[in-house]
Amino acid sequence: MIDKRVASLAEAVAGVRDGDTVLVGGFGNSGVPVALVHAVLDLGVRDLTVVTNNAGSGETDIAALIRERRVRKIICSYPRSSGSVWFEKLWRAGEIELELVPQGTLSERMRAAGAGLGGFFTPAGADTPLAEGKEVRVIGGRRHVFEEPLPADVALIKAHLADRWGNLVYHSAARNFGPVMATAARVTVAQVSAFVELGELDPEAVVTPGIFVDRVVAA
Amino acid sequence: MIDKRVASLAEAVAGVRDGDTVLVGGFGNSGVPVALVHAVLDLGVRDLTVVTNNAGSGETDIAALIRERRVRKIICSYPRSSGSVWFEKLWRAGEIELELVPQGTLSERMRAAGAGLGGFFTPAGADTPLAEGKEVRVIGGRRHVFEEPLPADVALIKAHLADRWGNLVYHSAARNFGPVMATAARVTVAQVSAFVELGELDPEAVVTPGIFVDRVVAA
Amino acid sequence: MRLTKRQMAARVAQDIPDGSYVNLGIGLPTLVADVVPPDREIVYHSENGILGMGPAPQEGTGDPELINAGKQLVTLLPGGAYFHHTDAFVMMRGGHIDITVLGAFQVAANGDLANWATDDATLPPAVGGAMDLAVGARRVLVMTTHTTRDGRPKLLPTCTFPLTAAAVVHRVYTDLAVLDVTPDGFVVREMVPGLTRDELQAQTAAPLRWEEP
Amino acid sequence: MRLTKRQMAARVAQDIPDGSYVNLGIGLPTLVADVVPPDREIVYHSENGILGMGPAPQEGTGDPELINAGKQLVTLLPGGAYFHHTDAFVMMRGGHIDITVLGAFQVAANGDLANWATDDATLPPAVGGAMDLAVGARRVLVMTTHTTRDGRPKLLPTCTFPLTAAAVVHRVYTDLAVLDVTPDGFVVREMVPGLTRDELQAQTAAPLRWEEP
Repeated sequence: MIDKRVASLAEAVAGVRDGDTVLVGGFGNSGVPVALVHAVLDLGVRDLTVVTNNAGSGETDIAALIRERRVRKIICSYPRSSGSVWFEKLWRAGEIELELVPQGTLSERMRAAGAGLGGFFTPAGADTPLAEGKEVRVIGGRRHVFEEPLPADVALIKAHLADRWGNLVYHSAARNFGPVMATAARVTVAQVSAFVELGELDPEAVVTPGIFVDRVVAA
Repeated sequence: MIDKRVASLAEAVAGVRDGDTVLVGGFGNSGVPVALVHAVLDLGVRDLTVVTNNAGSGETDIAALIRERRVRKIICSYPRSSGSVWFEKLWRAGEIELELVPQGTLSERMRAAGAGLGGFFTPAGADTPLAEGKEVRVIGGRRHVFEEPLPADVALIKAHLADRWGNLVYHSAARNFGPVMATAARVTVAQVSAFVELGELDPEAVVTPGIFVDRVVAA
Repeated sequence: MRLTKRQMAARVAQDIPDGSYVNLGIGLPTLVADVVPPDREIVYHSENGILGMGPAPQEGTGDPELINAGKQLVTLLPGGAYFHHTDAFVMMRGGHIDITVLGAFQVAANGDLANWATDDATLPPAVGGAMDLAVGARRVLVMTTHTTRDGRPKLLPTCTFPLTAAAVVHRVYTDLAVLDVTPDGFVVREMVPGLTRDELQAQTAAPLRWEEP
Repeated sequence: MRLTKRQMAARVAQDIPDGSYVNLGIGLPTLVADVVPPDREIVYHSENGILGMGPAPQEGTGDPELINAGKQLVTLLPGGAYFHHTDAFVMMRGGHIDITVLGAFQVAANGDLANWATDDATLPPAVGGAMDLAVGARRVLVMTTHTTRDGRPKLLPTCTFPLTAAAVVHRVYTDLAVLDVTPDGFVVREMVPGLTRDELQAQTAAPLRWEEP
């Protein structure tokens, strides 16, 4: 029998290791899997590469991971915010590496990894410093830059409801990066508001089918 | 005010011209926009390039377009079926051109067009005759073939319900190519079972947001 | 006189036709939604997966996860829909957004846009969705003050800051003028009352031309 | 003796663990679903956008749009979901399907698979989703008669028909044997009772090796 529900946050993030690449859902404070990120913090793992849209804010979740020097490198589109104090501090001190990726390219690179593609050409960024060192090709009269897939060891995402097969639905704009991150990681873990019985989710409205999900935890 | 509903099939397909590339949804007999295809047949346009998974069956819809010599070229993954009599007849006579594309590459090429990408590398087909004449590149130790976007003039799709903004939901496996085709064409036309008032579709469950849809007709 | 921010927004709003799909950049451009004539039905898109975005909720109400690209609370109108980030960028990069209104540090006479990075190396770089939007929207409108706070021109022969995208801007709305980017460079379509051509040119590093609209 | 189709399917079914995500190719492989032990919960995937596919509906009932890749009517189990074609192929090409069971015209000793085109040029070519599935599934099982109807071997040193994909097959189930594709070529794991090694080799063009499983 398939049952992807786990009883504790510790179980949910078991197996995350030093040096892992970790996808973390969320856009600003919307859709961040706060409980899962703190569970990873509690694990004590280091040298993480964290892929997420923003670089944390205040003292919690991603900012806490950065503050505690667990993050060797962050891959994101917008690390700056009024509260991104810890990221900026470590970045100025040269203690954290930043790979800046246009937001659409960030989600598309994860999609390519999840979709088994070898990379793609995008016009976004092709005429900018972010294309430096990358292959640029004129396609249909327009410059495009080649971007590689971005696969990961673990994805931590937040959803609304899950069943025991791991089918997920989300809540409003908290959906953001969850569905694509779920496809791109070797192990995908979702924190959800509640579990429902198998068959309760409308098959027409499931957003992330369970095939992309390994563990779900209520938090 | 936005109102994408049109009153007749003729209005729905108005503007389709000789030489157009037309995407036609459906997989086997599931999800085929039969009424829209017959409306295009009634228009009398010729030299069409039709992109669809199968090459029609029996005497209706796509098979009728082929029988009436309206299709110069078909781009599909699986033109053969027990009923694909007209396609096979014209193909043997050299009267219709066939571009055979692996099914995943077919939908991904349409997605690339809809997503504004310049193309992608896929392992599917890289070691086969379907890669002949195409760029092959080893990525991560595996051969990949470069595939180009497949944009179109018109997409004809079938959905279940629509509102006046053109938001669509589908019915079971009739969804198939509809959502991706809607993104890839200059003009997307959907035939639906019924219209609903704006706000009746659950915003969490809209499958094709109206931004991808130009006209909807009840048929 | 100079236009206020709200007057600038109202001028931009005039050029947004009924039925448009629109993405408003963070900051100044978000004002546009407040001043679009009420008889026009506009569908606002947000990069984090929203179409049919409505105004901010009443103080103390609202869904904390329902935010716009600027991380402000918003609402969803009837007919709106949620989707994931990758689909949001299919819309942006794929030519499905009719109009985007963006802020700018610099705009060049050929339509080059610089709106994500300055030459201040003490700030970590941050780009967000600006590049995808700039290359992908059908029409790119820029809304900006005509000069920087310390009076330096923002409309230049070529940008000196890193580009967001090349040759993408269609029209620029400033507190002094409305200018189109044409094959012959900036063409002034409108100026605020009382401003002379020489005065406008003096605040613009790129050469200006005048044509009737 | 030779295994019947149903016996072959039952042998394949033994190797499908509880909880697997499985895509069954059209034709012979679809039989596997009928003989999987009932205590195993298997999620069947169909390329046209279904996960959690159930058996055929009762005669005269069923949703005419709810079909499998072979265009036969099917049902949806509780927990199943619908999605669009592009997402269906994300699952297939992206390594999310645990096991696929495919038919074959030919399999080579290095795991090359030919299952979409023969040398018959009078038939229009047709490929469907075979290539995506063959390159993308984590484990590719082939289920086929050991030889063609006219007795020619299907397990060859190299394929003579156009490839579906190179070096992808993990295991082959025939009516005579179960064989693994290894770096040293085909290794026979099981044979039907009464068959000798020489008899099996005589019906196989590729050299065979025997190892205990």
